[in-house]
Amino acid sequence: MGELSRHRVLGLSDQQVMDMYRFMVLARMVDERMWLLNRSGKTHFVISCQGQEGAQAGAGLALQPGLDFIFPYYRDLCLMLMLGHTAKTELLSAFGRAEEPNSGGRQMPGHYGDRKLRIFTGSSPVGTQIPHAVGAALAAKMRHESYVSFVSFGEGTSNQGDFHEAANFAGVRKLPVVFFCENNQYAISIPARKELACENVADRAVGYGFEGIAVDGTDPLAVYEAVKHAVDKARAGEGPTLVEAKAYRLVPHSSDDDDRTYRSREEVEAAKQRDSLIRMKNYLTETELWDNEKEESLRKDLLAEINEATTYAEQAANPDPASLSRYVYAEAGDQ
Amino acid sequence: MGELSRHRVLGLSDQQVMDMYRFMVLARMVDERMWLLNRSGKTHFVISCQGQEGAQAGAGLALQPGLDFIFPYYRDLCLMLMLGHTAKTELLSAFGRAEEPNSGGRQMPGHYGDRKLRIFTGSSPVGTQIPHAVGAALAAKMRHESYVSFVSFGEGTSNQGDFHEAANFAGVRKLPVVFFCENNQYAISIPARKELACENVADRAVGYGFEGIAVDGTDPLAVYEAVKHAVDKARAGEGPTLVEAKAYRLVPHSSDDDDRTYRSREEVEAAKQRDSLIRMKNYLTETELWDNEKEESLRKDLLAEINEATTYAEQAANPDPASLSRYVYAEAGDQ
Amino acid sequence: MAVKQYIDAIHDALYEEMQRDERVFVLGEDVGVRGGVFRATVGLYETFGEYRALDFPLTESAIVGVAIGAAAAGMIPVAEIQFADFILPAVNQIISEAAKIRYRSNNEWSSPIVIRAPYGGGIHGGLYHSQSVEALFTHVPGLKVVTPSTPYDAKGMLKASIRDPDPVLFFEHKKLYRLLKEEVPDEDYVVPLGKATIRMDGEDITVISYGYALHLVLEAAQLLSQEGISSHVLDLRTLRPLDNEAILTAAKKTGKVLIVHEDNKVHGIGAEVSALIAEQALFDLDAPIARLAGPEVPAMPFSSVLEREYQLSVDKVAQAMRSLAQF
Amino acid sequence: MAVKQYIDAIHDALYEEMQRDERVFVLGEDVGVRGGVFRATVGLYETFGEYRALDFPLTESAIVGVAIGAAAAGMIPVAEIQFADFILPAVNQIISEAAKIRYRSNNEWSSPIVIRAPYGGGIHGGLYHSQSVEALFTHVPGLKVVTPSTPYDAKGMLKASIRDPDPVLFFEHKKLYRLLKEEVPDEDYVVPLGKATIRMDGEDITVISYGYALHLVLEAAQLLSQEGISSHVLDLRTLRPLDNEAILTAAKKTGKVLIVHEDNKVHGIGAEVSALIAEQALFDLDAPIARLAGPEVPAMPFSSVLEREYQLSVDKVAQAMRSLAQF
Ligand SMILES: Cc1ncc(C[n+]2csc(CCOP(=O)(O)OP(=O)(O)O)c2C)c(N)n1
Ligand SMILES: Cc1ncc(C[n+]2csc(CCOP(=O)(O)OP(=O)(O)O)c2C)c(N)n1
Ligand SMILES: [Mg+2]
Ligand SMILES: [Mg+2]
Repeated sequence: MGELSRHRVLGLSDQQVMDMYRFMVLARMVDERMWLLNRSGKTHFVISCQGQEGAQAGAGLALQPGLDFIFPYYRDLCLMLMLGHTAKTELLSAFGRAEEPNSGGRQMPGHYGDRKLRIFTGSSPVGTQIPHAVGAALAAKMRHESYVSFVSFGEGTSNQGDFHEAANFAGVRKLPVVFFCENNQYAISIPARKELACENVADRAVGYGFEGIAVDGTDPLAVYEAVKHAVDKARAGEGPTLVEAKAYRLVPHSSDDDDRTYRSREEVEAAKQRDSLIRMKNYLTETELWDNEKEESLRKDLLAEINEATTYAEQAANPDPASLSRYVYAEAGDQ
Repeated sequence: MGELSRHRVLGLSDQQVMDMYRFMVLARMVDERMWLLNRSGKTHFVISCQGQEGAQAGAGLALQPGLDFIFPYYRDLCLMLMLGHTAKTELLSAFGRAEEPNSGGRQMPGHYGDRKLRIFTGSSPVGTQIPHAVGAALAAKMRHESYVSFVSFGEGTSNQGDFHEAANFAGVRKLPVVFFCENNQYAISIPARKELACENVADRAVGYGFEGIAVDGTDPLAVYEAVKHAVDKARAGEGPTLVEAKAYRLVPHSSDDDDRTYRSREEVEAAKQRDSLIRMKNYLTETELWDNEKEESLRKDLLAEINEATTYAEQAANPDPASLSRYVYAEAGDQ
Repeated sequence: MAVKQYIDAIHDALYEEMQRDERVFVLGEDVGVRGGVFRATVGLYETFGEYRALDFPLTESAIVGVAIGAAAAGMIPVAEIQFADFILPAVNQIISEAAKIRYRSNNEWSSPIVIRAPYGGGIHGGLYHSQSVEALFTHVPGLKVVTPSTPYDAKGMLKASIRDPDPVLFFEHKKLYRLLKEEVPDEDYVVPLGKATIRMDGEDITVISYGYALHLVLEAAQLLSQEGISSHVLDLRTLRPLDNEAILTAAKKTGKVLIVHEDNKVHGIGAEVSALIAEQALFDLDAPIARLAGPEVPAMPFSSVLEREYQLSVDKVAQAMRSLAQF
Repeated sequence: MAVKQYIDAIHDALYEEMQRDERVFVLGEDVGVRGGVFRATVGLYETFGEYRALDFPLTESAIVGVAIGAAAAGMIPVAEIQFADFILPAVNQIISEAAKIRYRSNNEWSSPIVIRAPYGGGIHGGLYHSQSVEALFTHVPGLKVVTPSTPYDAKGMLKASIRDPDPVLFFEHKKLYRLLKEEVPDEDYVVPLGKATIRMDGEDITVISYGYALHLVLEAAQLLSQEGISSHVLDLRTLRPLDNEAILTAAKKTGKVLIVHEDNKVHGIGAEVSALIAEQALFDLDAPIARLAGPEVPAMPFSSVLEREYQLSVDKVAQAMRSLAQF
């Protein structure tokens, strides 16, 4: 069993890896539902996590929900589910309903945020969240608090000035922050080789005086190991780490994109063979934690959950138009 | 003589190394004159090259004046002199006179620019010139022209987003550009270890997929070798190089600074012992190209030149106040 | 003459200018192989090659900075910012650099670049794919800011911008891309920058607008004409430099002025137009100078309900015009 | 009460707020060991330690971005931008982020940060150490923009800014730092944001200004009073939100309005002030609304001759006031 009990070696229980897999499947199924709703004209926009579930599941398991400060990006559906969001919250968001926790319908889907879970509000201009994460890490160091800052972003975004400036400062002050680059090989239509000339995004860490780790992002356990190492290190006061999870974006950039204009179907098909969901299922099966029956029942349960969430979200109330002008500035009673 | 004929090994003639030294001394003396004028209340501002002459002399000799596009920064007095500016042009600039070639008195001293020498106009916000240099290199590649872009900046500036973004693009497209970082150990009061956590700025190059070279910036021949290598490589179509010249800023940041508030006199004194002027003079003396007599006569000649330039500049005309509104946009006849 | 959409007009202007002058090239995110996320640059990669339809990494400051450097070396770059909202990382390069290069070099160097960016809301783009950013740049000497509202103008003004020796910000309202078609000449023409144009001649009120809002104004004016109110409608087209003469003439014509724009009101474009009139045509006025603009909130929300609430509409515009007429 | 310069008032406000609330800290280039290039933060490093007087690498976007993140985690950061001219690399963090965080999170998160920056010219700073940048931010909902003109206000408004739950841009005119002294209370006080104040009561003309220009206006008003012209002078103090009521009241008082600022005119602060009056007090006016402002050039040149030509002066201001009075 040596090779097969990798998760035990990593200190993970059987239940934990099965949960991880559950979240990956849930994320995939919610994501697919969002596309269906979009294609049937019911929602305006989808941006997907498909192909990055394994990377996010590995990272999510290494974090302490509610303690650590999270600065996610728009593909982090699976990560959000692991931290406490649900099919329902994200479907509410897809419809832009008042009740959705990210923004009360103000922002596009995928623009996460939730104060009670310490998930900071995100925007669309890429990379702006990276200095925010470093700022929260600075606050942790200043007040000797035990949380870690975790920030994710795409490989294209690692070219933005904000990444560089934030990583540099984090390195100088040895702040408790984990930079998590989800390298899905594309920035919309631009392949990684036209976005950056270095071998690994992780190679950039040396320029900031801290460790960089490139890891197979389709292997959730490997990602868990790398992120756990980074989180532990940060919590121990030993500074930042840049973890790069190499994956592939299995679907178009968003519901407004047509990826046939810039990449071949063969390339996409080949990537689908390396889907982290398949890999994880195989792993669970090989470790005898899983079988077809469990798979079927899982998918049935999740489908019911998603159907219910969809119905709920579809019928949920829109924001009150009169609320448009609220919360530009603090109102009496806010702090 | 083996060790002593380093410049011959590098393909430099005796005259060339003596010229190099001459420019270093000229730069130092012009710089000192600028401080004198400022301290006597005649000019408003000085920003110095002192401590970086050797680095600039080495780089300057590796460039082709008038062919290569130059994007200097405010400490590049010695480099400017090597490319064609004179004591007179820079003293005119110190007084903000109409005739000075950089800006006709519009900009502070040290804000270089000269179209006929292909020296692009610089500004104060640090780092903005780095993408400009990459843009000129892009144009060279697009039109198969043989010039190289050369851009210089401080180590503090290498933390700006513009450095990162520009270097990244240059790496992706293998553009003919040389990034020249003059690491003088300080960004105003902030020592390098609080500006960046990497060992060498040059280490950042790996993150952009090209070569980085750290070199002793007080050794003009070593700098020449590194920059020549970079320039040749760029001209041969083999892409960018980041050369870091390690030096020390021997004087306060500018005439508005008081460096006693943040660094010890001992530290500064120790650095003065490693002054590139001393080193170069010793080298020339050891190679028997130089002696005290030559030194004296050089300094006498330069002093006369600088005195004359000072008198000229002091008496030169100011810009016409009516010219204030000119050249906001192209005027009839411009292109 | 061919009937063209706004987006086609943009595309054609790029294509023709690239044909005409080999110094012209486009750069930006996804402008090459993909032909742009709005398809404005489609086919340029195939016709002009990888460098003249240059896919650029996701770095707006470098897009503009590299354009400036390429222009310094003799090229004529047309940079695309994928959405106007994402121009903000490039503000330093635009305002500190492009705008000041001619001035600071005493006319030795210049920055003949164009920066195109789709702006405006109403396409379910949420807070960051709907913004109007023109007012961040109209204050800045050294820049030109243009916002054409028709296919004809879009093509003619983009050509004028590319041929302009100074930096031009060229803002294209996303709602206009496929909203209307009109005849656009096949032969080469330019529409000069800095000139407003009268879109409707009228007697009772003057309405000054630009971009997508202009079309709401024109529709509202049709409505009001049935109520016997005659509107004089001026399309600013260029926001810097403003066409002061045209504004003053239009204001004086009716003595009642309403300025309409999608962007929020306070310190917005309407403020300068109003101030200009208040400074130079005050005694020609028969009513306070009115402004109708977006609300004072950070940006247009995603929820359809909130988006609708944010936006101008023919109704809202007609109501403001009616009030002014009745003043 | 002690007599203080403007720069001391700034320093004292920082010191006292850091004493009062340990969440408050300053960050920026050279604000620690060096105590700031203008010495506004001198001694804070020694008193509050390396982290609460935090020397930051030369990266403005990160200074603001890190401040936002630290604020999200409960701190109250006061960021210094060394010169206002260098705020431009941080515009994306200020406008896309700080300004929109409360709104986009539906009031869950906020951005209680202050960004201090010395602005304005007349100190031989050339094109990039003299700019007025306030008009780039006053249009943006979600931000507050303040420009105190006296030591008393500087201290009270900086304290108010630090205690404000939203992002505040706090612009300090460099010429004011050591220009004048006045009595500043030792006990804690705040001057509320968003409130203008009357600096001189008068009957003939209303002059609206802020910052260093206000002092030129006050000097000119003294001059004119000897000529029998009585000036009513309003100091805006806060540029966003404007104190509409105070502006309208001041305008109506004399019916003749001149707005004066150092920054260039077109699409500047004066435009909104004028437009507001033209919209809500038009029939109280006896003269066109006048504006006196900096010239339409990219920035203030270095040469003393050009710098002088660029700048406002008591003479230029008096002349504009005189013309208005005589209208
Ligand atoms: C500053 C900015 N510029 C442009 C965009 C438009 N845009 C959205 S996502 C994207 C590509 C992002 O690529 P990457 O960082 O690799 O993330 P991925 O989408 O591949 O996960 C672009 C260009 C944006 N959101 N922000
Ligand atoms: C964007 C910007 N921020 C701040 C400044 C103010 N400033 C001028 S030089 C300088 C330090 C530069 O350090 P470095 O890059 O190491 O160059 P050095 O002066 O040491 O040669 C600073 C902070 C500036 N000019 N531009
Ligand atoms: Mg990607
Ligand atoms: Mg330095």
